[in-house]
Amino acid sequence: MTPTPTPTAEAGAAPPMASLSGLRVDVAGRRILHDISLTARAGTVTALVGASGSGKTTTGLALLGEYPPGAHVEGRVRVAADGPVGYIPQHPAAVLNPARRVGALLHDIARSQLPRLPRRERRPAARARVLEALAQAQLPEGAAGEALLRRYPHQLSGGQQQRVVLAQALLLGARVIVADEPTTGQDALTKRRIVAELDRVARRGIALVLLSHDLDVVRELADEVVVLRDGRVVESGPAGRVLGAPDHPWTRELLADPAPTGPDDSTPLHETPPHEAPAHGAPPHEAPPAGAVIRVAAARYPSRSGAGSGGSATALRDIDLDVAAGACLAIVGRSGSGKTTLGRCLAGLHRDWDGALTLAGTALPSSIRARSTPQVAAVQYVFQDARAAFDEHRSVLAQTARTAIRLRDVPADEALKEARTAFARVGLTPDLHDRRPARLSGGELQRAALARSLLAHPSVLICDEITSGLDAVSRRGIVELLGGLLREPTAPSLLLITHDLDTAAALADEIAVLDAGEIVERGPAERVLTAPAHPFTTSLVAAARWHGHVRGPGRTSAAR
Amino acid sequence: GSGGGSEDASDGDQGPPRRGGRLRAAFAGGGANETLDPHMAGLFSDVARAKALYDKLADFGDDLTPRPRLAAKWEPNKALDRWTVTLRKAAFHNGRPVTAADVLFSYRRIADPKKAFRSKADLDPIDLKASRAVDKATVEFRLKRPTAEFPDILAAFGAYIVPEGTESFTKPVGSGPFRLVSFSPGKSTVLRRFDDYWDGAPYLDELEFVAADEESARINALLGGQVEYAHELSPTTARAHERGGQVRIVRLKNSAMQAFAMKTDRPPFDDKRVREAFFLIADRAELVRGALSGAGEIGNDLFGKGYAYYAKDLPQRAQDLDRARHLLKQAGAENLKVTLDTSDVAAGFTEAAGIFRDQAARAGVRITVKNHNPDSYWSDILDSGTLCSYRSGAMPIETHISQRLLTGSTTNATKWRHKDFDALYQQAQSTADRDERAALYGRMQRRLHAEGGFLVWGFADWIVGTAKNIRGVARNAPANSLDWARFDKVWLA
Amino acid sequence: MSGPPSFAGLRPLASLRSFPGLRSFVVRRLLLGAGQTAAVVLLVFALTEALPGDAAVALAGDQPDPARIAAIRESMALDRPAYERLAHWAGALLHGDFGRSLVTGRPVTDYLADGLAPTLLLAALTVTLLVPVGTGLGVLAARREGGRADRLISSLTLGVYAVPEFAFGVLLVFVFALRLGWLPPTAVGYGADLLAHPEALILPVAVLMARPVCSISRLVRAGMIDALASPYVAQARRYGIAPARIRYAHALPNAVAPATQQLARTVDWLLGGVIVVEALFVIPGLGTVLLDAVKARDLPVVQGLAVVFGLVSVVLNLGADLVVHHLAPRTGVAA
Amino acid sequence: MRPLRLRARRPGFLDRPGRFALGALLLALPLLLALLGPLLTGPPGPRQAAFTAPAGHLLGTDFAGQDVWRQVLLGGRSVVLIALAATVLCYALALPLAFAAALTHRTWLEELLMRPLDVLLAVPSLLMVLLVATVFDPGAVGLAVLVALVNVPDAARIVRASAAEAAARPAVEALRMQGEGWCRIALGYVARCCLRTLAADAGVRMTGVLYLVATAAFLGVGVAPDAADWAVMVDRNRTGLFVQPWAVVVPALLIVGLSMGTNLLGDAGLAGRNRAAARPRTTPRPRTTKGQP
Ligand SMILES: Nc1ncnc2c1ncn2[C@@H]1O[C@H](COP(=O)(O)OP(=O)(O)OP(=O)(O)O)[C@@H](O)[C@H]1O
Ligand SMILES: Nc1ncnc2c1ncn2[C@@H]1O[C@H](COP(=O)(O)OP(=O)(O)OP(=O)(O)O)[C@@H](O)[C@H]1O
Ligand SMILES: [Mg+2]
Ligand SMILES: [Mg+2]
Repeated sequence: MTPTPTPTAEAGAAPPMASLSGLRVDVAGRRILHDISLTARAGTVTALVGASGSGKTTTGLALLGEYPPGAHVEGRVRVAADGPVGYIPQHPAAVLNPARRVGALLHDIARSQLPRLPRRERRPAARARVLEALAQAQLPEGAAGEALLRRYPHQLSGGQQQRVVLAQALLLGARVIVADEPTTGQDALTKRRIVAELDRVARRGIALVLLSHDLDVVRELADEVVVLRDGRVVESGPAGRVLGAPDHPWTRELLADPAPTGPDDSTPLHETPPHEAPAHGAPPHEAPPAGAVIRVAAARYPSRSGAGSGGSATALRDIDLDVAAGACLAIVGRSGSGKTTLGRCLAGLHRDWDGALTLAGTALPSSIRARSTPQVAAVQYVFQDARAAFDEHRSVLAQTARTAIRLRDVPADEALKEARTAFARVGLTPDLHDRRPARLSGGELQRAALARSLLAHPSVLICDEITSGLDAVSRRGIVELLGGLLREPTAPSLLLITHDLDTAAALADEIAVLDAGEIVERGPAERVLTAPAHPFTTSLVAAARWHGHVRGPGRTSAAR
Repeated sequence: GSGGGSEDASDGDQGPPRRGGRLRAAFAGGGANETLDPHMAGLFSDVARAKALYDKLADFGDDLTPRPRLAAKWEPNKALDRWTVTLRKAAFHNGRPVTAADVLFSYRRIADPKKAFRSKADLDPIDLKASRAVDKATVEFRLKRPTAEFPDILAAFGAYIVPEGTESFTKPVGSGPFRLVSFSPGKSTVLRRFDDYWDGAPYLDELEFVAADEESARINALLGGQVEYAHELSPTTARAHERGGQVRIVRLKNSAMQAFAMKTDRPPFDDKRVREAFFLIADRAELVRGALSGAGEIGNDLFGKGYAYYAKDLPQRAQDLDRARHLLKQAGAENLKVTLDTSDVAAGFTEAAGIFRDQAARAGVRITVKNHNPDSYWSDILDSGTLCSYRSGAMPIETHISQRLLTGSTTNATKWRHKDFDALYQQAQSTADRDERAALYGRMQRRLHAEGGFLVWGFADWIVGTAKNIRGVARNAPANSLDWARFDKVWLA
Repeated sequence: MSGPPSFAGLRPLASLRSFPGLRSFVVRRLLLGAGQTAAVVLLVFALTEALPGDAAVALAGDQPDPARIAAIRESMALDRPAYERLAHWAGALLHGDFGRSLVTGRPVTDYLADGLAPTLLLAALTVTLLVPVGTGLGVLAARREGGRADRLISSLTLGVYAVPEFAFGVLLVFVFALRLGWLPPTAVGYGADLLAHPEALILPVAVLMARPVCSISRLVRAGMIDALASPYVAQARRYGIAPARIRYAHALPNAVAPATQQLARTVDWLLGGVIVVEALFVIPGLGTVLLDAVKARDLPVVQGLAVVFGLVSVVLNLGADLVVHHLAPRTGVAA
Repeated sequence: MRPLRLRARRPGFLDRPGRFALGALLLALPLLLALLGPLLTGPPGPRQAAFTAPAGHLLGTDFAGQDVWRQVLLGGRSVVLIALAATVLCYALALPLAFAAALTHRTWLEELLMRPLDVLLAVPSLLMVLLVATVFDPGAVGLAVLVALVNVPDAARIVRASAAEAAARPAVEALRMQGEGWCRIALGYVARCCLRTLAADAGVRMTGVLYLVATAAFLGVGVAPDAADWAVMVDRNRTGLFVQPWAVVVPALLIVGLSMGTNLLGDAGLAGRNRAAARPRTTPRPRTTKGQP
């Protein structure tokens, strides 16, 4: 990897906008942060990297003066005196008000930013600012933007929700912005633009604290890097040095190429040593077994709504898919292209869609309510927003075990044992088991969600962005886990919805490219990634390449 | 009137009457069902209004004897079955004189078999077909049978005289002391003085009746100066304000008989020993205290305390549980279980039932109190059940007997049917001499006192509140009598 | 790809689109409403019919004479079978004729018109005050759960709620009208024109409001506590939105759904069940009309009222459901 | 730079027990009176004049001249029993209905469940109780059932409204994906999400139920109108409010205590939940300062 030259001197000179020193956070007798110190300077991007659960989010929230409930906190937190701190949370859905249209908060923010204008001018001025922020956050402008503002959060795709929250932070004009995984769930093209926008934000003199596991983004943006491990700073310094010549072995491991290791490796995730990545796009196994396990024909969503209003949104148009047992089909596409909708349709979570679904030759009801228990078990869907998909009142382990109890009739204690095993497989340590979802980190929840679905022993597993919140190491573990799953005799058909072409390349036999609800290209993974036929695929692959291997031009030459 | 129960009665009616002003009187109303048709009047508010707008030929005085009103005098023939009534000079509000034709028209309207007006039964003794107008001011009434108490009929509840030919009562024309200004049912009625009233024009310029169903609303309105007269207050309210000096409380004695009615035709009350035992069970003072809040007098198992012909000489019955137990034992009715029907239809009913239940328990009688729907209570208890709460408004004793205690009576709630008793009554009606009649009524009452079906335990006061500046409100007139709710002799001081 | 992203998927979404089939929902509910109203009328008819006694008995009053009852019954056509009378009444209703009162023979519409004005006035006034006061108290209490304001408001509302309207009304009249003399104790003599005497409306409205305010504020409080603890409110706070705006514009919409249902119910109750207040303050509204009509077994009037109540309740419940629909917009989409 | 306060949130540790204690105290008095009262009374004495305070009568006499203190001692049991039974019964019926309506995706089913309730809603509850009770003449138990039934449509609508949002959350979809049954979803998750609203509604409804029973008694339905029952006492003695206030004030205060105690206990019980169960990790800015290093 090419080390990034960093303007260390200048960054060091910039005034500090926020700082933590000696921050210790204990929850329920467990220390989740140990003596963290960190300074965010104006015009500087400070990146916090670390494995899932290492304390990034907790640190980021500390900059806002927020801590987990019941926490015991020591240390010192300072922020520049004026104005609020912008915050883009890891789970954007949670900060979007379900009962208000997405524009509501944006308008309020815009209005509070405006100077005292006469009433009549305020409204259009606020609107203009909101639309501008939408554009900056890579959301549509103009009429399409206005339409988007009128939607409710649940009517947006995961990536769109994230960008709306980004737009809020941009609109705010804060001097400090804490961005927790701002690019998860975004496709390569959008990601590139968001990165450019964040860069522009930093150059405006804003102190940006970036919490991310996405090393490409970190490389591109960061001026300073702080590496966290289990709540401790293991290394910190100018991005160029830390990323280019890491001192600590953990940093080196974290920075290793995210592509998966050899398929036979099944050691627990945290202990996984760094591996040399194999060549791109090598399919993990040869030919998919004959006979499609799941097949969907002519899926269309929504099927009925908006009869009168012309030009209504159609999230899916005439999708034909089939996935064989033991095969993996990756679905890639831009944010908002309908990937989640497709996955949910297959899982029976939408009812108003047209199309026929067959599972191992027999028809499958289109709604989950009509499916029998074995049918429900057979098609499992791992939700994109893991936090929202857990019952906040019960411990994750107990919830996970229910899958085995309900869907496979396993006795309760045995189910708990199975759940523990599954948790270990996805790399969740035993001390997390009895916690409620609110006390887990984003990545931990994502893994718990996967474990929950695995307990059903599904024959079709639909994974919606399950690695988006994971660091390279954990991701590698998950990819290995899924790869191992595919090689088992009872291997499921895997439908992998992802933005991450690397992951797709590592697991998928085939790739289907979705654009605006249509499959524009479908073929063997290797072929699609190396020789895309459709121009859209080309641009997507190009963006990913560019992302992964070419350093952003802006940063290098930045006059800082 | 004068000398009522109120302490300031002496200074009450001082000073000469003064003309002018408007008096607002609050009555419990019948909501939108209120009517201006005097023959339909059923509620107190309707009656008060009818009384202000219309006149009867006669009306009852404080002792429930008939006093001439539109009739200047009445003369019977020997056989007491033909009565000649002479009308006084009086005019309707439109200036037309009241004539014999008006009287006959009104009576015929009331008696119309298709209409079912309330006082139809009262007029039953009159043969209206045969009755005729002798001249403009004289009516000759022919009766179906001798009726010594014919003047009672002229004073009957609802027997008002309307102009001949009246069909609609939206713009009522009467001969009463007030004429109508406006009427909105359930809300208010505004009346103005009729200057040509035969009994002297009222003192008030205007009279307004307002409907206020809730007792507390009436007293509040009175206290707040929104009305000057509040009809029908509770004893508690009376007690609370009697000494307050803000308002005057008028207690109209002997207005409502309070009783338990035993059905004498069925077990266990077909045995007169059981009836007597029940008479002896009642602690009347406790009942009056508890159920009437002390606002009343104890009864002696006879109707009409204080009215003409009342058998005052009969000894007051008192509680005697031992004798009651003894009588019950004799009758073989030990461990008697009875159901007492009651309802919230009148003040004090349910309370009295509860108290009597407890009293009876002390004599070994188990009474179960059964609560009925107030709306249909009176027709429910008429024929069914054995023991029920009962009350009656003021009426002459002879009317009480004829309507409730004769074999042919339509509202005979005690099922008191005795040929000899009926005969005594007929004999009294054919007796012209008042003292002889009184003796006959006395015999009848003695019998009722000994073995009748009505356990009359008390007589409730009728309580009215007035503003301090109201004068001329009668203090001794039982409800339904002439001077009750009479506003033409009232003035604002 | 460097061209502008294609967002074909999210082109125009009319606001009605966001609730699939909202218009058809309303239309269907209104059609259903006609059926419901009919059901209300039938139910009330059946119940009133099943009550002991009838208009004739009621009219006969104390010490009724059976012969007279029979005569009245005949003159009122009560001797005809119930279904025949109902059919006759319903047939007339189809022509917009509500029939005539059995007791006075006046058109039922007169009864309704007379009672409606004061009741509507009371209901409208109460609701316009109730909504801000109820939600305001609820929001205030929820600001800090367990705080001083919360404890004060909770105790006060619960205390007032536990006192029946009648006692409360008597108390208010005693203090404000009789002792202090600030307000008239009743609306006696003001007739239907209550607006001309606004001071006479204060106490009735206060009594009417007392209990609904308590239930609504408690429901709002409950919802607000959850909403205020939510991440979206935290986000709005972080972004420096004025606290009042956060509470009312961002948290409240998530908290009012149950309170809205309660409100619809309250309005319903205001129109029909304010008997106590109407009696206490002598305001001749629909509640009084209803009570008198039931007492008099005046079926045509009772039925006419049932039609009104049915219609009002259908519309109000529909409105409340629309609000809930609007506030939980996912309802139509979830599997 | 402004220092942000660090905080160790000990959520309401000081005020919560206080609220528990207050709630418990308020509740204990009426409950104890209700339970033990009937054991402490002797036979009834003779009636005195209504609304007076003769010697030997601690709280004077009531509308029927009975001793108020004796009535108070006797009158709690029915109140507590009726209130509890009717409220519990009401929710036993309303909850399944409301959850079924909130959780179903079938419009016709929802309409089938909710529309008939609207019909009942359109009939004023007192009229309903009055009419049904007169027609069927229920006993005290029957009246409690009837009063509960009358409250069902109302409760069901409120519960449904608050459940609708929870039922549409992804967590419910996830539960379905796990093959969880209807009951578990409805009671285990959705009900839990609306717990606070449920508690608020139930708390007030209990009081409402009491007085509906009392009013019905006054109109001659159910409990005897001179029964020893706190709610009936408040209702019937109101005419003597200014002559002999104890007859109203004491039972009313006991009911207030009952209702306030239950509600405060419920509030206090729920107060801790919020923080523990909060979905967000992010909590509002701290208020209390602790240990500035
Ligand atoms: N409320 C809490 N109570 C107890 N432990 C918590 C709580 N919140 C987080 N943790 C634990 O603290 C650790 C750090 O969590 P944090 O969310 O900061 O991780 P992260 O670095 O953001 O991880 P990810 O990349 O998965 O989001 C995790 O192990 C998590 O389980
Ligand atoms: N309930 C809804 N109503 C209307 N439009 C919706 C609804 N849900 C999703 N959409 C729209 O449908 C499109 C496809 O959404 P979907 O969630 O399937 O996208 P996605 O491919 O999963 O995107 P991402 O990668 O951002 O998660 C988006 O434009 C989204 O805004
Ligand atoms: Mg995190
Ligand atoms: Mg998605």
